[in-house]
Amino acid sequence: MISFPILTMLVLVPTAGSVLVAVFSNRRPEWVKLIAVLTSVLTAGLSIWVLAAFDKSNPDFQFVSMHTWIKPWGISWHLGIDGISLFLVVLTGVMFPLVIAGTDPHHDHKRYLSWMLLLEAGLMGSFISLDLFLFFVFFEIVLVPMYFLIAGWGYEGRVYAATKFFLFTMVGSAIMLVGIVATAFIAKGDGPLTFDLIELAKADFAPSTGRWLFFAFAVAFAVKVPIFPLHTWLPDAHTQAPTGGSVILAGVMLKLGTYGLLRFGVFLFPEAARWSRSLWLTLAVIGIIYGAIAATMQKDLKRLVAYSSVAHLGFIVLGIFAMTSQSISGGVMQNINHGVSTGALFFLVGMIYDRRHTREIAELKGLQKVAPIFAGVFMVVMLSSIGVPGLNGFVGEYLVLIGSFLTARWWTVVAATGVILAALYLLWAYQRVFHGEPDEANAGFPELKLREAAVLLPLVGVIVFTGLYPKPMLDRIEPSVNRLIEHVSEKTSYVEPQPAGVTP
Amino acid sequence: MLDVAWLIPALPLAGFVLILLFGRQLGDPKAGWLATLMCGAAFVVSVGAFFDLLSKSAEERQHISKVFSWVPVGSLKVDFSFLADPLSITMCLFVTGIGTLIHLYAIGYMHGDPRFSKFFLYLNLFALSMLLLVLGENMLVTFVGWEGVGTCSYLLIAFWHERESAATAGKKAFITNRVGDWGFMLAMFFAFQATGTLSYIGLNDAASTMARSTATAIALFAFLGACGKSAQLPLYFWLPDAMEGPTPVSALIHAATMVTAGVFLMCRMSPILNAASPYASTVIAVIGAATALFAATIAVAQNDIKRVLAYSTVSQLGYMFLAVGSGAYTAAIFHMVTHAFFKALLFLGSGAVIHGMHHEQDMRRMGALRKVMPITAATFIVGWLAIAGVPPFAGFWSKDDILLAAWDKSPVLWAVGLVTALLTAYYMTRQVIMVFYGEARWKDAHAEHGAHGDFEPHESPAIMLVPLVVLAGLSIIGGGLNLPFNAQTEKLTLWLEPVLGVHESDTAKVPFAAIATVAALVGIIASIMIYAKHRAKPFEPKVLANGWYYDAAVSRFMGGPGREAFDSVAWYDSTIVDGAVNGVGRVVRGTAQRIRKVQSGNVRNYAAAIGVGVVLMLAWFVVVRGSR
Amino acid sequence: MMQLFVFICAGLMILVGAVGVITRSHPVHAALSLILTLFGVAVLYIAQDAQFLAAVQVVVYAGAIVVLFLFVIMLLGVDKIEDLQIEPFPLQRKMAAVVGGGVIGLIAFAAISSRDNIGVVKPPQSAAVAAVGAVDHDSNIRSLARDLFSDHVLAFELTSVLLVIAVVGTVLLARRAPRTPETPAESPS
Amino acid sequence: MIAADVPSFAGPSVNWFTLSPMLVMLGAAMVLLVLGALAPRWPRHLYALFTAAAGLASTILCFFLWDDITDGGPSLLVGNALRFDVFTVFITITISVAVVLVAFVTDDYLRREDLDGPEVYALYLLAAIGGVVMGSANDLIVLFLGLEIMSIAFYVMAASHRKRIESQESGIKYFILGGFSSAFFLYGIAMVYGTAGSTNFSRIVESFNATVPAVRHDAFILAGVGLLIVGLGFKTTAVPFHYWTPDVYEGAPTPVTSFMASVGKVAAFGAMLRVLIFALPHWRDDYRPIVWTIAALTVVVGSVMAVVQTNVKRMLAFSSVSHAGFILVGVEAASHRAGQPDAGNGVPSALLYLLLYSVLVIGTFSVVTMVSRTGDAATDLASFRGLGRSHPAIAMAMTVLLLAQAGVPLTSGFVAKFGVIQAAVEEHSYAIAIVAMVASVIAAFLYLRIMVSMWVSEPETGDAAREGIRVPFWTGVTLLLSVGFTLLVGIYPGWLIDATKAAVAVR
Amino acid sequence: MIAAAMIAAARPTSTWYLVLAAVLFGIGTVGVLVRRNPLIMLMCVELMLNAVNLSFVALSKKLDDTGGQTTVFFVMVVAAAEVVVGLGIIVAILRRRPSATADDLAELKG
Repeated sequence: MISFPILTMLVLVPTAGSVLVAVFSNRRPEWVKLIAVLTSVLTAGLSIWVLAAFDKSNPDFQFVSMHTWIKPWGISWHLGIDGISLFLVVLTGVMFPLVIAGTDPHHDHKRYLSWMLLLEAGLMGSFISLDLFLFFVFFEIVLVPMYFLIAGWGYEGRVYAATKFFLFTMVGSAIMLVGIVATAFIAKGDGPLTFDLIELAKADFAPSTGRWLFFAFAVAFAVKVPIFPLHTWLPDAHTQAPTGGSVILAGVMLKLGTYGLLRFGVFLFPEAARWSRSLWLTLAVIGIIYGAIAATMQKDLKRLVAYSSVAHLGFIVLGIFAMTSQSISGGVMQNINHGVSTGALFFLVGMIYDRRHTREIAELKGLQKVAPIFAGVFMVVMLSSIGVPGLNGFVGEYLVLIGSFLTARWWTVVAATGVILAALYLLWAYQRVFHGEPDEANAGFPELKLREAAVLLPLVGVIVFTGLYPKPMLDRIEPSVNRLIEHVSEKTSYVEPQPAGVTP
Repeated sequence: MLDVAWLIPALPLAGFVLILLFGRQLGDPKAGWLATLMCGAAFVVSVGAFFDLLSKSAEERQHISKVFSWVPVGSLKVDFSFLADPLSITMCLFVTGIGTLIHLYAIGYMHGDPRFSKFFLYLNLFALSMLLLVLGENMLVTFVGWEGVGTCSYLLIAFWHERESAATAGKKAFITNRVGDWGFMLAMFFAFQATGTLSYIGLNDAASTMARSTATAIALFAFLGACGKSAQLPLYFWLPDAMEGPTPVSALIHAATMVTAGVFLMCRMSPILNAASPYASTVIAVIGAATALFAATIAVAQNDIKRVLAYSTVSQLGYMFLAVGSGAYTAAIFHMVTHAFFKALLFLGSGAVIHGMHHEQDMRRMGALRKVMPITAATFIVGWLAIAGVPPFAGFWSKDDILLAAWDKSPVLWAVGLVTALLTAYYMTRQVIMVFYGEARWKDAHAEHGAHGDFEPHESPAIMLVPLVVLAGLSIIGGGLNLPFNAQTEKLTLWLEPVLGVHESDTAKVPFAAIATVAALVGIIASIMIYAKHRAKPFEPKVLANGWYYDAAVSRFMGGPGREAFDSVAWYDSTIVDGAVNGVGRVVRGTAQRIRKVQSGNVRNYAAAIGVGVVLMLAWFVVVRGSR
Repeated sequence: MMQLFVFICAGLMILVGAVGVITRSHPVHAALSLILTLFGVAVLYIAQDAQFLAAVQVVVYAGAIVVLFLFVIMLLGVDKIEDLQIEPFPLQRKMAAVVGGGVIGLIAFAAISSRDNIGVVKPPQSAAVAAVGAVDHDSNIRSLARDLFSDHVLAFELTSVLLVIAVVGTVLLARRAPRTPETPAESPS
Repeated sequence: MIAADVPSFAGPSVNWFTLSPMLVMLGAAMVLLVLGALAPRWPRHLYALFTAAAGLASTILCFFLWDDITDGGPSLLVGNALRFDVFTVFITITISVAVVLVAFVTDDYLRREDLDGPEVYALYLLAAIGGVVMGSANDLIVLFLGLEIMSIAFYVMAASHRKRIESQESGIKYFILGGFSSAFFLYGIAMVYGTAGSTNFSRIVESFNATVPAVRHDAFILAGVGLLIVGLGFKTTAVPFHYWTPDVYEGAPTPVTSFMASVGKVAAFGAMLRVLIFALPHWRDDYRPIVWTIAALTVVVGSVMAVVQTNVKRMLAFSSVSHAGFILVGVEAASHRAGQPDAGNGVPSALLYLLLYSVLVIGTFSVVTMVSRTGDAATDLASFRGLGRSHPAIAMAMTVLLLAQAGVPLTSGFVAKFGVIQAAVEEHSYAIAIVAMVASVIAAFLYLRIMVSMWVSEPETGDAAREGIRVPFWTGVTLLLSVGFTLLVGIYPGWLIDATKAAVAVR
Repeated sequence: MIAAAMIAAARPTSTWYLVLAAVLFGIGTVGVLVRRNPLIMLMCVELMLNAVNLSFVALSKKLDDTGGQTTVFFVMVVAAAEVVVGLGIIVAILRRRPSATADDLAELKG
């Protein structure tokens, strides 16, 4: 624990940057850009610092900073980070500089950057806040910049997509808000009112109550994840959003859902989570298969990637509710992996769009011949998304599956087929886009530019490194996951099953 | 040398990295040489390791070198470590050995290709993955190699990706393999749940106490994986298409090494198979035999020089699984090795032919090539004799072992094997005749095919011939590895015994050997009668030419009902699910529009509405509440 | 006996007048029927010992207010006959019937059902009012006055504010728009 | 008669200082009228500043009064006609602040529309007095008079734009319906009076503490309660008594609309709380289901109807209906504890909502005022197109205010909603809480529509092109203040919440 | 004789007044709903107020309390003020659009 309020800085720095950009004169665009890049890089630096200073032996929350905020409602500015949120914070920190530096809104740079930084602040906040009210504040505030990013800088159907996204998510959070308040008041008893996560987690809810509350939370997160059948906002939003928006949306924002399910759903209401697990497992598996099949049939490359997210996130949900240390760790890790590889995919699709001004798969052909390096990078990212061993996508997926197999065998057996389908839709798309002889429209397809390479290089690096050597990550994730599972075991009769021949 | 067993995969890795970084600068042919060098170095190290192992006593021939702790989560502790034991080292030896030869050959074959360096990049990557596969200490490391080779084969089949057929073939191979991988994964899951470990040693130790049902599950799912990788029924159909790749690839990946991974895996897990017997082993044996016969019948009617070999590969792999199923693991490995020799030889030979014929692959356009390319012809003929099972060539001995084991399992299997042997001899003879004997049909054919001017088939450069000769030699003497005269001559069996155990059988060997030989000869003679002497019409029905329409049926299903099903899901998503969402919005608007009519702007209507409200209010208070 | 007679007569005046207000198609007639009602109400005030209110009723209502109505009618010449046969909104009359019937029925029911409860709670006489002997004949005005200036003095003051608003309001509304020509208000109706 | 036998008469003692806010505003109103009559050449904007000054003065005075109460505790004024407690003071402050803000906007408006006279300001002040009386009344008659004062002022103000037929139409509509509903309200008073023997809250409570349940459940007084709710429901724009709202809000001059939406609502809800919670606690189980139903209807209908509007003023009118629904949720929560020493969070949350919403709505309408341009006609959605390009600052301010109305965190709107929801949940009325929240999502769609047309849509070539938008100084000030307040409270609401809790802490 | 006695016995109680008031009130309500001339609507509102006044007086009699009468006094003032303002508005409108009925004033709707 260090005295410097680094987590608070993680929120404040981007906020300050956003305001600065907003008020900065419009006549000096290059300065505006510079400020934005610097703030985001600074934030990234801070997050890396957190990663470095993180004590992996300590499963509890670290860097905690706690200040009373709204006294009469027992709300406090309570930030903390543990293995589950650590890498999400780092991911957020790293993604934004890439997006800000690497993508180009074609108009109104100033407002775009300002929204971006605000978005970063919101996301950071939601990942590190340990107060339900505070979390909700960030969770909601995130919608606004994203709404404006989609509606302001998106493609043809942007307003529809943005509105759909906003309202869809808001319905969920509306119900969650009631859930949050109810939780606080029911847990309160005679004591003082508090929204503090750790305090509330100590409370015991009557099963029926706990289940209602859990669902109030779960709906909001299910929308965010998204879990079938609440996913239909996602393809539109991802497709219509500008490249940067899609990257953040897929790379970071969806994780709010899975993270929330883990941190607030399972942690606060273990009994309810256990009780309803079969529902969630089923939905997760449906999501995996359904998303993959829907992705296969898309004619729009970006839409295809969007649907692939539905499938990938399904794995995470499966892992969370299978509730073994492997599956949950795998899920947490898959959060990051999906963030990196799908983020990279959206980058690449965006680059294709910038070059060809179309996302139609049918319009593209034989790009590998004219742009081999571009194709190579795409290939690597794609393979990681397919889950080929040696790349990051595999590790998370594999851990989820092998862990889930212990508690949810048949769901896992079905879910594993998603691995086949992933290969199907991605390879098919790749063949249609990159293989074959390029027609004259694609013959002039430019090769990967230096700036683009600079953006993609770190992502590819992470993809390969994590794939080959996930241990450092797992070492930091696992203790917190185990603590969570112990918490569940304390609250319920649940005992984490161990494979035969292993003494827990 | 064992302590540095990690060098074996590390060297190709180094090659991979170097070519990745400097491939373009090195270019043609330096990149090729570099790759070959690395592969060769790996071979040298393997040899060293082999002798280290040899120097130890049979029990201690097992060395685990841990590189780093890989995926440690809870009770799942997987290290990235290698297991050097007779089996894996044997595999290493012939993988790296043959690999090197084929690298060498490829330098010549790929000469002048625009993506020359990339080809060797992939080749080294393949070598790396294959070595991980065989050296893996646990199923997960093997799986990495397993998927790695799959990916490489995808990349290499689709190497000439401008060709639509090549791209499709690559995709097909990958996805079909994925189906197998699904089985492999489930096998791992079952294994983990049953034993809490994934390391082979742990598993095989646990096998003795394992419930038969569990063992069967593991074995069968693993076998599903093997079917994908080793092109067994029902997942074989990707292999013939894989011939779209450059011939060295076909030789290395789709004949000698990768496709045998399935057999290797089965042998690796032999204790579990034993624990799962009889069910699992029977299934394996039956499927193996069936595949062998099935593929052989198809090969009879192929005209593409490489497709014949492809089907024969499938058929030979079936042999190996027959052996595995019959519990004769050593026989399987033995045949794997000899097959690697002569099948690689045959493929390289065909490659040389194709190369000399300017990428003509249709055997009906060949003939009498022995005059223009004598060395190729000679070596090819050696390979032919070897695969046909003519003593004393390598194939004879290994095939004999398998048939023997099959007899112990069940005479039916043996019979199937025998017929297959006959057919093999038959179609291989047919190929040799069509390519190297008879009249030169290419003379009149060259007009229409894209060759420049009037062309003359020519012998390949030395760099391509050297591997041919070496392999030919090996195909001749390969049988020496495991001569069934007495216990001492069965070197391979002794060598592998600590890992695979021995398959003792008291059946008399000689009569079976005789029968097998006769069968082979019958096949050969029949073929000669038909194709050389034209005593009878060639028997090449369409159904066989089209591989019993199996592949066609699969593709038609995928393109037809399968696709429609997928489309319907997409439709459902966009119409029903999303429609429901938009429906809510529409409902809200609709209601609002209806209520708007009440908001008519007319004071009296408003007053009336208020009045109604008042009446309702009074009714509640006076009637409902006031009645108490 | 007497009260009954008075009640019936006054009641008839009131109801006839009221019905007249809502049924006479000519505004002037309606206004005149209103006067009838107001007088009837005044009579009942007297019957209930509210002499002062009766006076005010006659003066203010019948005198001032209705006159004001008539004046406006004449001034603007809006004394055009309103045809009560046609009703543009088919539902309107039905609803009116329901509402009227409902209100009358429910309130009357309430009043009758709870006749015993009304007056159970006797209000404590405020000191000022108590000082006036109830028997005193002109007690009504006095007690009213005392009540007005003791308990309800604030209300009384507030009425002044009310009247100020009335004045200011009429001034504001009555003032003609300055020089700028009025925008033609022939909006389709 | 001679004064001899007349016992000496002593009127009720009056603590003038406690009435000072009202007196200040009354005085100011008079001064304005006199000035308007005597010195017509007086520079116009001084009227506005004078009015604002009066409002400010009463606000400041309120803080002193607040201290008095915290020291001396609450009390009853002028013959128990008024309640003098923090509730009163809070309402007074809210109303005074609204007066100040609206006065600023009105000044620029009147000059742009070339409407004259201090009368409007006088009416503001007088209406404000009426509102204060409503919020602090301890007697149904007084409350009624306050209500009439405010309403009549509103009728006049609504009709005060002589150049717009819509203005007058809205005036007459409001007038007729207003009179209609206040007749019901009055009838309600009569019934309560009949059974309780008095119109004074204190006496009502006392007498019914004494009487037997039979009397308490007597149909006559229940009918009275019902009719009181009708009257109050009309003023609080509760469904099904809300029909006048959109028409009047759309027709009335925009600043007046904002005045109605703020002061009108504050006063009406103040009155409603006074009547239901303070005067009629014995019937809480009787009227709670009604309040519940009305609240649910109001949020839903308000939000749903707002979605299909094309005129921004109408949209905001319906949205204010749905906000009223939210406040009703707070009232519902309060009604659980009516008459109990521990009042719970219902009343505070409602008060908080009222204050925050008033500021919000005034800010929002000040933008509408600017955009509506001369003639006050350009209020349809199209006239907001491209505002983000032409006037980014205004558009940004409007965006903040709209987000606040949508209840996005870090704005006062969220604090308000959260408070209400919290109160409801504390009383276990989960259903109404969820209904309200979901309805607020529907309403959010409408705010999004406005934002989209400001930021995304291209500016139309029409009136927008012909006459640009002028940003007068004082309107800008108002906007700035309201936005600042919105964000300040959104980020740091603690002090305000404490204040509202104090409003019921002492009884 | 007996009938006369009965009639003599029947004295109008306050309830009679209340019911009468209720009827008057109802008629007023109906009037507002059916009449189109704003002036007459205003008159109908006056009817309603009078009904309330009547009940106030009756109740104050029954309670023997002057408060009710005081209230009536205030109501009259209110009524006067309302009428004045109301007529003001009506005049302002009719000046512009003579013979405008309540139904014609429906520009604002939806």
